[in-house]
Amino acid sequence: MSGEPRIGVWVCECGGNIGDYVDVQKVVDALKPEVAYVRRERYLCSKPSIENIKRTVQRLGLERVVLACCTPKMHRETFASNLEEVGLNRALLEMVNIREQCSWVHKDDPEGATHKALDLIRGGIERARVSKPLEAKRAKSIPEILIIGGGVAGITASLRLAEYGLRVHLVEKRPSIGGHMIQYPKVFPTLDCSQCILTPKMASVSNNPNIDLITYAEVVEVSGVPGEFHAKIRLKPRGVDPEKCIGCGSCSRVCPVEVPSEYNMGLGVRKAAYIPFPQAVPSVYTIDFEACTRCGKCVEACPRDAINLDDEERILELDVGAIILATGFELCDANGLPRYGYGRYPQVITSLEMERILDVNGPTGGQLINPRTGKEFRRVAYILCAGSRDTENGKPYCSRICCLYALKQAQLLLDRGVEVWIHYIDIRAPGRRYEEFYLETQRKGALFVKGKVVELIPEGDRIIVRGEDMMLNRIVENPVDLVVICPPVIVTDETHKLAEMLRIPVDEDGFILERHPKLDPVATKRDGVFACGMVLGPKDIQTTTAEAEAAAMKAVNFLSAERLIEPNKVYLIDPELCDGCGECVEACPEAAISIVEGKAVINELLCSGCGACIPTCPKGALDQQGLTEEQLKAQIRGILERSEAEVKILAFVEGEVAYTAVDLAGLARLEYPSSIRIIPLPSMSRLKLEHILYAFAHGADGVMLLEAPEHEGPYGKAHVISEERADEYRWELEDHGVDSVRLWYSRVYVPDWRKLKKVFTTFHDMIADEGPLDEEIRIQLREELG
Amino acid sequence: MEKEGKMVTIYVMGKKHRVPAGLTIMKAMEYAGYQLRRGVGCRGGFCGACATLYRVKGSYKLQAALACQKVVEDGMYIVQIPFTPAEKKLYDIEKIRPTPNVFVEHFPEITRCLSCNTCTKACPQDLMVMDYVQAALRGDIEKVVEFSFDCIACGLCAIRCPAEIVPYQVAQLARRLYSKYILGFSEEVEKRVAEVEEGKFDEELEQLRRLPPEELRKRYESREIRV
Amino acid sequence: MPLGSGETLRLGEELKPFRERVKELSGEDVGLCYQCGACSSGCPLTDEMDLLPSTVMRLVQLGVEDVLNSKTIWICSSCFTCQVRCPRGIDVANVMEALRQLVLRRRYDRVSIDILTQEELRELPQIALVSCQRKLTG
Amino acid sequence: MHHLAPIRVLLRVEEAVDAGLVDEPRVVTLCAMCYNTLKRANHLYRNDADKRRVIESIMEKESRPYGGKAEVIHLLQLLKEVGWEKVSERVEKPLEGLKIAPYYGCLLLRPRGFGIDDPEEPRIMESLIEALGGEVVDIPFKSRCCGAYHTVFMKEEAAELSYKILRQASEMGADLIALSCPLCMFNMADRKSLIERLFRDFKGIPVLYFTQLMALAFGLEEEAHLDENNPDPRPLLRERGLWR
Amino acid sequence: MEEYPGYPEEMWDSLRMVEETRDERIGKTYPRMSEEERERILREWHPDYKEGAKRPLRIGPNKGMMVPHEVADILEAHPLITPDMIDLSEIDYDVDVLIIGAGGAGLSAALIASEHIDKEGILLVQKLRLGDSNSKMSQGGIQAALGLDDNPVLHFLDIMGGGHFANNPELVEILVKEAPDVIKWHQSLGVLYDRNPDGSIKLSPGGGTCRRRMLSCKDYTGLEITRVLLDEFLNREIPYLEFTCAVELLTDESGQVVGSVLYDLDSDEYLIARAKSTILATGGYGRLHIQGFETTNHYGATGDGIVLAYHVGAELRDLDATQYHPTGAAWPEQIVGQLCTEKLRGRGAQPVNRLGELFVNPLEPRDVEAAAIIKECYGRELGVTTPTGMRGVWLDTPLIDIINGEGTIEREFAAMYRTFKRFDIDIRKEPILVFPTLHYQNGGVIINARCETTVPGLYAAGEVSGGVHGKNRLMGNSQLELYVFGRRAGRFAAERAKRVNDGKPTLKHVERYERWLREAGIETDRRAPILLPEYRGKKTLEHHIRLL
Repeated sequence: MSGEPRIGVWVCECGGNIGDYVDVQKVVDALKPEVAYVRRERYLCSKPSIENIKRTVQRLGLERVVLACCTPKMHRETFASNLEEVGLNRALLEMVNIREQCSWVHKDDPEGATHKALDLIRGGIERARVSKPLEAKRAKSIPEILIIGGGVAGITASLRLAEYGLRVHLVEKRPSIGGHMIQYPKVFPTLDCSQCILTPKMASVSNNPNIDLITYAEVVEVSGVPGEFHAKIRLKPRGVDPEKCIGCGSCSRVCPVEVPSEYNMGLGVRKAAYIPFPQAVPSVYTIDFEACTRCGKCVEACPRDAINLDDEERILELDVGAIILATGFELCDANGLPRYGYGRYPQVITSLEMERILDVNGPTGGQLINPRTGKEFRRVAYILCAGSRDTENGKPYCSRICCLYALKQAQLLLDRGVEVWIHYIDIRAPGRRYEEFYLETQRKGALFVKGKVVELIPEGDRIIVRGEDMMLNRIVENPVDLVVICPPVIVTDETHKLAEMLRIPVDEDGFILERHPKLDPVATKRDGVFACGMVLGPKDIQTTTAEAEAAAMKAVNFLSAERLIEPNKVYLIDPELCDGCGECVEACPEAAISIVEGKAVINELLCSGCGACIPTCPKGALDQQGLTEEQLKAQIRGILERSEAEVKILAFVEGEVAYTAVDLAGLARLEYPSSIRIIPLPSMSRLKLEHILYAFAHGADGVMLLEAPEHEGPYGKAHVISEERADEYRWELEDHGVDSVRLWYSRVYVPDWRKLKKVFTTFHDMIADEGPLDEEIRIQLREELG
Repeated sequence: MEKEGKMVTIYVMGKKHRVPAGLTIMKAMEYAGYQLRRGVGCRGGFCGACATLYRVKGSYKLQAALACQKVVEDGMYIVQIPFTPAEKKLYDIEKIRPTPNVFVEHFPEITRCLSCNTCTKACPQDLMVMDYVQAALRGDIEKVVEFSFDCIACGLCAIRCPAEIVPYQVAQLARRLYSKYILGFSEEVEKRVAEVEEGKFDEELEQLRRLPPEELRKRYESREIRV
Repeated sequence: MPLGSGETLRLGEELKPFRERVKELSGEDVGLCYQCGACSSGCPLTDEMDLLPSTVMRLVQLGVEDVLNSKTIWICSSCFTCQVRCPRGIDVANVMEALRQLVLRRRYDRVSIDILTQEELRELPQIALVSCQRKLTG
Repeated sequence: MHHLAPIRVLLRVEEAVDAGLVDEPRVVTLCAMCYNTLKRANHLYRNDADKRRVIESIMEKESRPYGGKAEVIHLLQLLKEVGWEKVSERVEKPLEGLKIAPYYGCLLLRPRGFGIDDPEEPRIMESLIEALGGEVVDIPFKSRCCGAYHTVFMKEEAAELSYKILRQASEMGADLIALSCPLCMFNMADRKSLIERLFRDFKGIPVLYFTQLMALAFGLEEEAHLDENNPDPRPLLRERGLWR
Repeated sequence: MEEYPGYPEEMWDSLRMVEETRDERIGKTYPRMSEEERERILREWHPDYKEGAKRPLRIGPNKGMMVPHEVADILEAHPLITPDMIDLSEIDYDVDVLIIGAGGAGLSAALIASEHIDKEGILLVQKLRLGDSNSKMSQGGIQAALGLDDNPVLHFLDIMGGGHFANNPELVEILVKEAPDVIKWHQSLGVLYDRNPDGSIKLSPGGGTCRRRMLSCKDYTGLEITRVLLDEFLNREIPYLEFTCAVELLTDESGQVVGSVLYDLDSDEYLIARAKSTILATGGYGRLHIQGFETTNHYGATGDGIVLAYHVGAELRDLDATQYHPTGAAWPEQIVGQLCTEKLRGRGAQPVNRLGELFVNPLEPRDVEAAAIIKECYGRELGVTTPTGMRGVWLDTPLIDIINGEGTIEREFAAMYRTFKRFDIDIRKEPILVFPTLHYQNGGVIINARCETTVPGLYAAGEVSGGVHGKNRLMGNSQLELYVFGRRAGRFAAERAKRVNDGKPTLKHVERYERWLREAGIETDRRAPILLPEYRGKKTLEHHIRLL
């Protein structure tokens, strides 16, 4: 393009929505000398108007279009696609919000609203003048999926995806899949045999040709980008060739080393050469090299010559398009709850240990004996919330499954004549047929005491459970043979390591954070990475499997479509300018920048367009497509330079959350001073000090930065960085002779829109009190900025 | 004497008076026409009778001082206060001993000490009153004696104490116990008393008494001075 | 209203100031209490109390000022077992202290040290007397 | 108001640093209540600006305001810092065969965040006993309240609390109880006759300060002042060959 | 920063000279005067010897005795009450022993009396607050011959010599012999005497003594002793009345004293106290401001005792001899007259003139020392004049710390240090300006060894009595006298009370006194005892030294 581009401007009256408060004719008249074409429209979004725009663009050969109307959130897409039809690149369209952010909020100040509308449109025009066309790219994903975790969630997701014909890599850290579910004798509320329902699924996994089952292995590294992940998996030395092993058990029989059995929660033993449980999948033995003495007896005993005591770990590398995290849970270490004396008093066990005691294949062969004392128990007390719903000593959340599994275990015990006391705070049974299950447990004779137990006092073989009966308001002391504590459900440390590797955030309790708990469940904050089951929070088996199905379907969806890569990326203006200092690498919340051969290289796929890196470059070598330095400055200048407003406040507003809040304020017709002029930005971290100084140099009396709350905005960490920068900028402003009160920083959340009136009014009043910035300072700033 | 007519305004029990600058509160009150009955004593800072509370202009604080020592300030508001707690815990010094709990035993209210230090601030002798009350609480009799020796029992500490402790009485007990039981009698005193009782000096004294004045004067002048 | 009676308690607005006052004095948000009874469970002195600590907490939560007539607040020895064990992070002992203060600030002494005999004063350690005075007198 | 005395003590600690008497503003306490009072007041002073202002205004006559720098530790913490091996090295007469129940009481461990060790599962006194060659008897009531100041106006109730602790220790086979608080000591030892009167089945069990045990193990028999304990632990110790 | 913030600028030059000469003076002493020299200087410069300052009494048993005008004025005044004002039929208090005055002598008397008779038979009355007295103000010490090289005989000699041999030797003998026992008694009550590190009692030198014989309780000796006695007095629950003055004694038909008319200062009521024995322990007359001198004395020291005694016909002695303490404060204005203890000189502080020169040995007897200072100021004109016209010489206190080590002043002269510090004078670094101040009534009511006055039923002890000190008292002997004779008065008064029957109280002696006044032709509107000194209004500001 050569020379000044031809610009067409349309100003909408929106019926009276804009026209009643903004003197549109006056605006149009003022702009006439400045652009190639300007016109007022009654309803710009109406079909005839759009057609008119298209025709005019063609007729006059307009190279830029500026539309001043409602919020771009409303119709931008419509206008852009229509204009593309007549050959105008969507990047050359500027939208100016003169309804939500102008006419609707300055009803009592038509003159101010008119000035403001004009200023905003001029900003749009100036920005459009320097816009360049941009093209979005499209990418395709690898049609393979990595599923981490072989419990009921991982199994379910694997089977669903395999059914879809996608290649699944299921990685399990233990020798067998099955997870916790395989440890339960029965499941609530149906009292189904857990092993009976899960074992066939496990077998299906091992038989499915689309499923690559990788047990006794850990994911150690994940790199790449959504659609093209690269994972490294460490295969632990198993000592047994799975191809050769027929699961005969000869090795185990001769193995002289016994260690506590994980499957039995340490209550029973297994050999160093072992299979965790008989129906394990794969049905392959494993040598536990940590326990193995390398006596070689197993090698001799193996009929298939499958054992190799010199086996070493291997790394397996995989390329996948998506990842599902299904690593499940564990119970909080009961040793961390010393008040219950777990580990100190043998009469205290955990609920998972009780599951094993209740299993006919468990450590006591199903006999009701406390394996730690060898004594039979006839009177059992459950302590619910033994660390859950406890902000101080345990976990603040409800572990959700304890009530029901305690009721289940109680029923199983009651059926066998054991007296069961359940000390609880609240029985929470809000699932289908759960309340009925509670009723059934009461029918069977369980005794319930409402009141949190925090004191256990051993007395001979028994142990006294001391607590308040909240119904009686009396202290009760309950001597029992066995206390079963129900500790909180937590996410494993391995999961946290994986989350870090996958760069997905966890919440304050360590659970994986969903992209949106209501509207985008099982998706993580990162594209292509999904999660299901307990890693997202405590839940029962049926919810877990439902989530597994959902995660599978989302993964399918993700892999099937071509992905649009937004043209909003940061780029290096000139490689010569970059000296590879790495400041931008540090700042990038997405790790999208790396230094290659002394130069910054920006991965377009990873770059989110938050712009946080741009201010960090000491050479000013970075810029952003669609929001170039030139565009930003042009817009600032356009808004301010010829403004006739008495007080001129430029508000940079984060473009998603905060901008929506500002629009909502308009929708609610909140009144605030017309001095406020808004420029949306991806995040405030995009701003350089230079931009703020530029605003002051060109007429601003105050500058506001409105940002989404730390974790609510679209760009995550970028919204955190910005606050620190704003603080620094405030100090630096003083160095330039601008009082730091002239810079305001707030975080605004969508529901906060009401507070905007106060925020805007307060700042306006402050700046009005301060008076206009000294003209000498402006001149000086202009000189400094060149 | 009046210093070039420099006068200040004071308020005595609410009544305004102009008095020469530089006077002590006591003298200022007399100058203003009061004949003091209560609240006056040695006029030299020893007896503690003239404990006075006052405020000065511009301060919300209640200050304490001895009227015979404190110089008036312009705008000073002066109130004379009732004499200090007359009630005293009684004990028989012969029957009690300096045990660690002796103070708590006789003055159990010291266990209420809040360490607010108001007593110390009130003390015109600048004693560490709160510290000695705390020491008494601990049974550290030596510290009580050390910190309280210069007490003139004016009672300002007791008047100001929010815990209703009478610190100076605690201190008095401490000093008596310390002297009587911890330091004990001095050998030389015992010895000299015995000598007197034996009549060791009687003869010589009688002789002196009978000497004619000139002889006595000679003896006096010729006595060896060894100091 | 006698505490623990069956009489109907009307939960009117007038109850709120008391709850706020306790919060202000203790710095503890009693509203967080979900009545689990953990405080009572670990309390070594419940046998002497007329109301269990959890009941005291409940009454404060509702704003029932009669809780000040309870013996419990004086029985609490500030051993802080409840504080360590409260799943909601409420320092129950602190609340008890605030309740005592509310009573003591009205020129009321729970105990009078004058009733102790000389012999008792002689044998009791200062630490006992001091803490007793701190807790039980205004 | 109640924080003034401890804050003054802590100020003295800073003054000692100013005066070059000590290098670090640290203060070691022996008494559990002192430890607790100082530690909590310190925390409050550092974290509650309002309170701090009030305290500062009341303490205006002090040489300077308290800077909040002092650290409060208990002797047991100091011993831990020194190292249990070092403590062991000093032992001349290991307390072999002596079954000792450590008793912490309240204020060494609570409130949460102020204790010298985990409030629910303390180990520090156990470590000391082991370092001195003794055998630890872990009693569930090791941090239960002894009755504290209720010994003044509710002495029988306080005696009952102490009795329960003593009885548990003795039933669990302890030879003696080690503790660190003078008030606990009073309630458990000096109230012996009252406990005996109230509970006929009561069999006395010696109660010693942990420092007395240290003195004993370090061979400082005189410094142990065991003649002042009630019941007298010496016959038992003599029986175990730990007393002349 | 001012050089000497506590002193006016015109004194700075002189202060500098004192500072400059200080080093040279260390270790030097001005020679002691011979007896002749002493007599000469006393005659020339001591106020007692000043012509025209005294006049002979015109009435009573001591008619013709020379006394200062101020004393004569109160003795030649009308009694405060007339018999018709008082209803003697209502006896408010009927006791065995009535003690008037609660200073050291009164308290001692009460304590000892309570050991001889039932305490309910005792009544102690006190004009002001219980315990407030000159006794409390004594800083320097109390004498007792305790040193190895000392003995009561030497103590006796010193007293006689100091008193110019005018003392009653019988009383002096009792004084020196009972001194050690008084100390023992004090210690048994818990008086904290200063000790040496080895535990022995610390003895300091004093003016006119040949040995170290001064016991002290820092510089709060009187305070410490009095407060212990008071504490003990209260512990024994002996009946007492505060803010109650004796305005007149009562006599019976035979002229014996049988109690006193009391006056309640709070309610302005008269009360009648009948007693078998009455002890006067009312202290001295410093507040009469003899010759216009400032005084170290307590507010209540208005010479009431001698007036009461003279009214009933008791004989007085030595009232011509007034003791001027050589070193009363001459600056700052607020504390002019206040005592600067002799112990300062005992510990090394030198009196020096304006030029920083020594002019007198610091340990001369008090009257000699005082005369020398007066001479230096008004004779040699080498004193320092204050802005209000007072003159004084420097007492170079910083020497104390130099000689005895830093901290001595703060430790041993806490009261002094504190007093001057209040007025920005640091006595550790700066000298203080001193001038003699009226300190002690040397004479008084004549007593015998049993403290009996010449009127039966009336006892006297302490400063109100005369005879022990002759014409001049040595430091530390007034304290001693209080306890020695206070105890005796208590004992003998109690013993007498056991013997005698109640007499019928009358005020006949008042009528007699009025007759004497009439007969002597004395016309006056003065009334005595005066009870409280008159300082109201401008009198507050009077500081005339009617010396020259």
